[in-house]
Amino acid sequence: MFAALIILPLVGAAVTWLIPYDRLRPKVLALFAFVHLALTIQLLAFTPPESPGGWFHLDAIGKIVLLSTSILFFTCALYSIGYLFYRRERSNRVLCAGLLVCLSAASLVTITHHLGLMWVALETTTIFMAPLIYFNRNAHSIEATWKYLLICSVGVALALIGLYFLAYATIVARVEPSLLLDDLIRDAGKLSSGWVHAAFVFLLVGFGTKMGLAPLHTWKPDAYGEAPGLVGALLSGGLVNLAFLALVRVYQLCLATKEIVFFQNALIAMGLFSMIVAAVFMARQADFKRMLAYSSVEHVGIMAVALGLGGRAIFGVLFHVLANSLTKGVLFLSSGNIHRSYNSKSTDHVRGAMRRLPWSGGLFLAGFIAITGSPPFAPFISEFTIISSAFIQGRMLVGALFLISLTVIFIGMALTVLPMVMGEAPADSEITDYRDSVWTVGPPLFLLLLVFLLGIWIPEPLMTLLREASALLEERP
Amino acid sequence: MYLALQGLFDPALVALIAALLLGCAGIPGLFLRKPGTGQNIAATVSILAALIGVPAALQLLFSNTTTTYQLLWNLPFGLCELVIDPLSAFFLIPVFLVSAAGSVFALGYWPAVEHRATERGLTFFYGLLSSSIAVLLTARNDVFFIMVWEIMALSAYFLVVTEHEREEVRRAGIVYLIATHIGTAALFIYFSLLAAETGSFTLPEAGSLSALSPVAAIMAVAAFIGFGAKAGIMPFHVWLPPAHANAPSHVSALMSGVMLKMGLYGIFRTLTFFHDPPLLWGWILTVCGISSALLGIAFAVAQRDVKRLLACSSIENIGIITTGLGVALLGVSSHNPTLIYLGLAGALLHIFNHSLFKPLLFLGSGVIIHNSGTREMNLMGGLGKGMPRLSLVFFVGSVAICGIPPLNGFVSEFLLYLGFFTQLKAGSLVYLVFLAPLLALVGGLSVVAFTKLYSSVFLGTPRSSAAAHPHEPGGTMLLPMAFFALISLLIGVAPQQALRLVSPAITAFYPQLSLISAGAEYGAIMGRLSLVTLLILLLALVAALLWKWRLNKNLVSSASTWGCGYQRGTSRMQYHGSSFSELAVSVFNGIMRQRVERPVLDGLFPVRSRCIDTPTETFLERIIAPLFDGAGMLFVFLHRLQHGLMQIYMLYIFATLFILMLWAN
Amino acid sequence: MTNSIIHIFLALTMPPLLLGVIGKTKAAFAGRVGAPFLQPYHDIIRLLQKGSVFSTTTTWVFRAGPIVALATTAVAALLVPFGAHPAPVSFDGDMILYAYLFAMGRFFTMSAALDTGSSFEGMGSAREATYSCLAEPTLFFALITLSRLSGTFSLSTMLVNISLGVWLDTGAALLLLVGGMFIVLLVENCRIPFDDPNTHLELTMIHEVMVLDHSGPAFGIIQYAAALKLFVLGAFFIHLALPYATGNPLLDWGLFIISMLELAVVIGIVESVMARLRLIRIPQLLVAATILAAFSTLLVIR
Amino acid sequence: MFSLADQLLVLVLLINFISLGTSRLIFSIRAVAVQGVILGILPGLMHPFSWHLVGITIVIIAVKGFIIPMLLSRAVRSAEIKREYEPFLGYVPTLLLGAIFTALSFGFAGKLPMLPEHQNFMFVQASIATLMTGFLVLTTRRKAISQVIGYLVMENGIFIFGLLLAEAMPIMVEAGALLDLLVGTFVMGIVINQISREFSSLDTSLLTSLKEE
Repeated sequence: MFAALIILPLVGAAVTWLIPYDRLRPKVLALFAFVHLALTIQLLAFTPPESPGGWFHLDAIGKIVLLSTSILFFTCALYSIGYLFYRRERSNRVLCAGLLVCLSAASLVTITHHLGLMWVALETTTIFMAPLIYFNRNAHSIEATWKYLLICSVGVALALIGLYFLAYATIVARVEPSLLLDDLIRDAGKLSSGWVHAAFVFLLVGFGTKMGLAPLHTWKPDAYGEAPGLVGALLSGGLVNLAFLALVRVYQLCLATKEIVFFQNALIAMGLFSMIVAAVFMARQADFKRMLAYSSVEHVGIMAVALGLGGRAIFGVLFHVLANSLTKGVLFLSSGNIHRSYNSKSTDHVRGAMRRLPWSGGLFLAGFIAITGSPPFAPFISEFTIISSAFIQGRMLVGALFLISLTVIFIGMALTVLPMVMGEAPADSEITDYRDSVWTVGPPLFLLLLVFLLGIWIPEPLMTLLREASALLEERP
Repeated sequence: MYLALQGLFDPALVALIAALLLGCAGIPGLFLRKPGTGQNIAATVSILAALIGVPAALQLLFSNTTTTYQLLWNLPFGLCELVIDPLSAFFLIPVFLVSAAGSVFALGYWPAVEHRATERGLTFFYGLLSSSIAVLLTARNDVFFIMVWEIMALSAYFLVVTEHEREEVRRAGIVYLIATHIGTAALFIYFSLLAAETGSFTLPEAGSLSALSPVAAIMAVAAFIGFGAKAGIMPFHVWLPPAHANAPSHVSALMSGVMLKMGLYGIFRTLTFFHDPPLLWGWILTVCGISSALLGIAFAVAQRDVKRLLACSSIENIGIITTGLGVALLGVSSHNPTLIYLGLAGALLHIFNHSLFKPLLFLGSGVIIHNSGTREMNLMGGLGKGMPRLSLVFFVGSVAICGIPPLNGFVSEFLLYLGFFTQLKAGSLVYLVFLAPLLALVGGLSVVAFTKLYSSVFLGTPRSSAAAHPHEPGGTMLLPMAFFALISLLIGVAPQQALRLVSPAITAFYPQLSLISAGAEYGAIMGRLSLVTLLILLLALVAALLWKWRLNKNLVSSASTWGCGYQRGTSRMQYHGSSFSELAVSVFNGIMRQRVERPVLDGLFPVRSRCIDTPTETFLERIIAPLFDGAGMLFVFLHRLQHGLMQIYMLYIFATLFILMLWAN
Repeated sequence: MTNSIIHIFLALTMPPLLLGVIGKTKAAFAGRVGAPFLQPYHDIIRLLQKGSVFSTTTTWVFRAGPIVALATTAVAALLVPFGAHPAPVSFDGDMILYAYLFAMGRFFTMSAALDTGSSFEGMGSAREATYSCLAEPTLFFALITLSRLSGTFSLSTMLVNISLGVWLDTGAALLLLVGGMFIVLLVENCRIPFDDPNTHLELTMIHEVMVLDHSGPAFGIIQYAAALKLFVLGAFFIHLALPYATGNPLLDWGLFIISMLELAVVIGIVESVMARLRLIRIPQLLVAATILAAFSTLLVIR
Repeated sequence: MFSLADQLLVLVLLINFISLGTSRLIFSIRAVAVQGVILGILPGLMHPFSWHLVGITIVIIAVKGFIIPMLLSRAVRSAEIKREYEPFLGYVPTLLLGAIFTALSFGFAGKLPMLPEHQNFMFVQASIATLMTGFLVLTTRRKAISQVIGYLVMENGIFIFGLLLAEAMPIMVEAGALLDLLVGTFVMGIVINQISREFSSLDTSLLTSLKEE
């Protein structure tokens, strides 16, 4: 079962690599994505027991991340059918194959409980994303790729040495040396705090870089800005969650060792800092894709703060993982359409999108409203849970800073987005051959519907899933 | 029909159904191809909603019952109760009235055939706004409340930016959206703290919280900011004039007539939670209220734009209501039933009144603007001849909003005055009485403002070719206004009935109050008042008949207006709005500022030139805009941190690692 | 009952006489014989018999003006006690109605003036609007003081309550009040030094310029309403200024009439010894009046 | 045999300073190659003989010592760059910083508990110091090539630490490290070639067009 989840996309990658027709590839991609989604749902419904040796174990947290990734990937695959039709000028072989390899690695991250293996998978995603960011093959995209690659590799390297520290801690503690999460949690009490501290710091910085917490986020705006819309969606809705999952694993470990307070405070500090940075950089942003990148920085900040807060906020953050990735999908895909239609990312040129592209413009506006935490959309539920739990825990300052930066972000984003979608398109704006079609509008619309439904009604299975997951992250005195 | 319903359903259910109907009113139009059908459906549905909703609300109000329903939801925030108590019921009545009136008005005002692009969205969001307001009044779960609240705010935003191809409209929309979002952020804090206090996400029972803890103080501040921003209490009013001025008129009517009141409802609701509120709260409300009233009407006097004037007067009326609420709160703190009764009665009745005459005026302004093709008062004039009926109803509205007998505005202000005066005897809050002259000043200024509005629109001769050929609006546009005018008059001549309307809401707000005595006492006074009012009307009638008789006896001729010897008077020589208010503005200079561009006249025969005076948005232009610009500059400066140079990014990572290491050990 | 009848009778008949007295006094100061006391009656009756000219610009608003002015003033007349006798109509809070009745009349007269589209009348109503909204607070401060002194909320009681005894207790406050109210009296009835009904330069008028276009019966009604207004406010004023009463009803009526006439004479004297103020000065004087009244209020409630 | 390993570690540290100090790219590439070879030998010194060990050693020496350096020097030749001109930080300050960080790393390692058999060797010190050296190169050098070199030095540092776990850990982690190194460098090699084709230079200060204005 687990093997299928990993192998299937790899097979898909091979197939798409071999297919010679550019028109056919996206359809194959979508097909495999669909099968993967089906497989995922199957796995969620009937979860197999953990594999012997405990390397593969799909727990509730992993399920949530897997589900969100799979849904998002499927939608992006569908979208690619419509999108790549407008990008016939270049071959999409690398794109499609790379996407599927990433999917495989991502699935691996979600189902493994072996930190080393998880690390390998993360590194694989990092590397295979690079050519996708370089899809446009121009000076800007190469620069973005270069920065993304180097910064993320350094980050992942730091994470690796963090893992080594952890391993060495086990050796020093004379317990069975292992990087299996369950063993580590079991022996956590015995580990020497010096190594554990060092490990946590390196892991936080390492995975934080991958996740894009400020000030480790510097690759994000460039990569998101230059990558095609659907790659951006996968970066901000998929990879971010994987890195977050890694952090969550570390968090579980911290819960077992008694070093949790430091880790929580560090998370809260970095999270708030990320939100503030996002607020600062979103104001007067001249490029709407970069703006979305900073919005992603904001949301990883939210996740970090929530994780640090613990308590009810855990439920919020786990729901936010899902809500954020779906909403980001809506935003990136619709912004991709707008980019196609105006052939510009500059907010000075893009005006009156609602008139020119009623669907994409509307979706972009709706996505903005959703991502800024307005009901009746899913992010509101998660964000309000987090805020309220901050106040209920009596951490007024955290709550206040959180809210203030949310408000500033809203203002900055509104001042950028509303002029884009409202009004009339400027007379001199370029007219391209892009038109809204079922294939380009359907996927983001589907995501928006999901976001809306989750905003007013959380299905019972998902609810239980979230409950189990947050139970895993409870602090036990 | 009402009796039938009574037999069939529980009125609370009926009210909820009506609210849902409003929400669905606009949906069919989204899918129907033929323009106009959707609009008709929407109008019919909302009339139906009003027909079943208003009697239901009235019954709930008078039977003084509280009904609870359970909304089936599984969001992780506890139970979601929908409760209708007399207070909610009281606020519900205007919702149904105004939304129905507005959607009927829209048939003539925003016909689908002329506005194919915008009509669907407009109708849909109009229904959504009305419905969300109605549901909001029943929400008793923090999160559900915020959700409905935000839906209300957002649909209002989409209504405001209906004509978003105009720069001005977009700007107004953004200002509104930002203001309301800041308010919502404050509400996040408020409701989170509330949840922290009560331990659940259900709104607390009346009087269950102590007002003395520091947390309560924070809550109060947050609630005041959050709800005040919606109500448009100074200094949170900046969004109000541009938003109301740029929205389609029936939307302005709904916003000003009903949506603003939701902010007040929030404050009412919040106050019910606390027992023994400190005097300070009452004073803060009172002072903010009266200053909003004064400044609001002062701005109104200075305006040149019909709808901005009306919007500013909304600030004034909200201020008056807030004053009443503050007075009542002072009464609560000082255990003074008379004060509570009079303050609340005044406030609630004024809420009701304002939701009658303000929509009337806004709808009227819509017709006016439609006819004269501008919002600029100084270019209008003489419309009264072309449309006498509209002129009549608009006149009624203007008189009512000035708080002049024999109309309803006077009744509510009368109660407030009584409240102030009673303190002369009671003594503990003697200085409250100084509000009376201030309120009188507000009244005087509003007379200036509305004589200006009415006269420069309807009286005299047209000041521009645009306004030259008015034609009477159709029945669908006139009827709603006539309806409002009628009710205003009825309340004016039968105030004791109006008092019966608000009494249950008062008990709901302050159950301890022994209404029987107070209610009876002031009911009697209202009786006398109504007699005198009737007497006025009677005398006027007599005088009119007498005069008519004289006129029939003597010969009547007509000539052009006496120009004091100058024969060639043109319409441009008339006093227009700005010249009418110029004296008042100059007297109250400082409160209301005008940017005046005076021409330099030189020589014996100066060349033709013009003098332009524009009222300024003091708060927005002098405080808020600079603030935002400053923040923007700072942020843009900070953008340099994203320098583009890889090595520096590496340094960031490095530094983070280092700092965390130091922190860890 | 009889008192009420006398009250109404006086209200109906006496007002023009005051105008006559004022005119006579001014004439005496100017060393002229002057028009007979009953001249105003003749004027009004003659006007009522004249035909009328309506400007083609005007609508029903123009016609409504005089009627409402009359009606409101008449009702106000029913609310004010004459001399020691309580008013026929009185209830708690009627003083507020009293104040707002004038506002109502003003609203209609101003609209009527603006209905003609004449720049002069517009000018007049602009001034009327501004000054009256400055005069409003003064009246309310007066009402507060009176209500505080009497402990009641009804004009009759609070005015009748003022007596020499009260003067002895709170003389200072009442003195300030008299000052303020006298200014209000002059402003509201557009007398010199604030306004000059008999001037011939429309530019300097306030109230008279508003009624330029009214003719015949309408103008008669306006004249009568103006006189009635003077009478009503005067009746209010003499309660403060000349609060003497004997127990005997008839004697009290006599006293009332006499003191009204005294008031008319005083106004006449003021008009003849003072010149009209510059329009710029008027708001300042009004604010001064407000301050006087406010001080008196402070004196009584502290 | 551990003592010999220790002396080799000293050599590694020296190479760190060389890579910090030199301006000639080819030379620093060679230095890193040598470092790689040494790292390749180290496991052999620490553990008893086994074929698996031999395999590991060969692979490491091949990759770190020959393949990657060849790639890099080809890139250098194709871009015709000889030296690292005007780095962001001069050589002397960099060397000083390097010294400071080495000292710090010794302090850091001193605070951490070790296994007795590792007690008096300086694996941890060397690894942290190398890591920091890599960081220094990454932050102070202008050429893309030097940045890759910095990354490689970092990897070496991590590898040194890995040696401590060699027998305890499943082979997977080292394999992972190697794979990551390999693929990472390959991809970076490709990207670098792209860069030099796009900009006909490897000066990263040309790669600063993406930033906030």
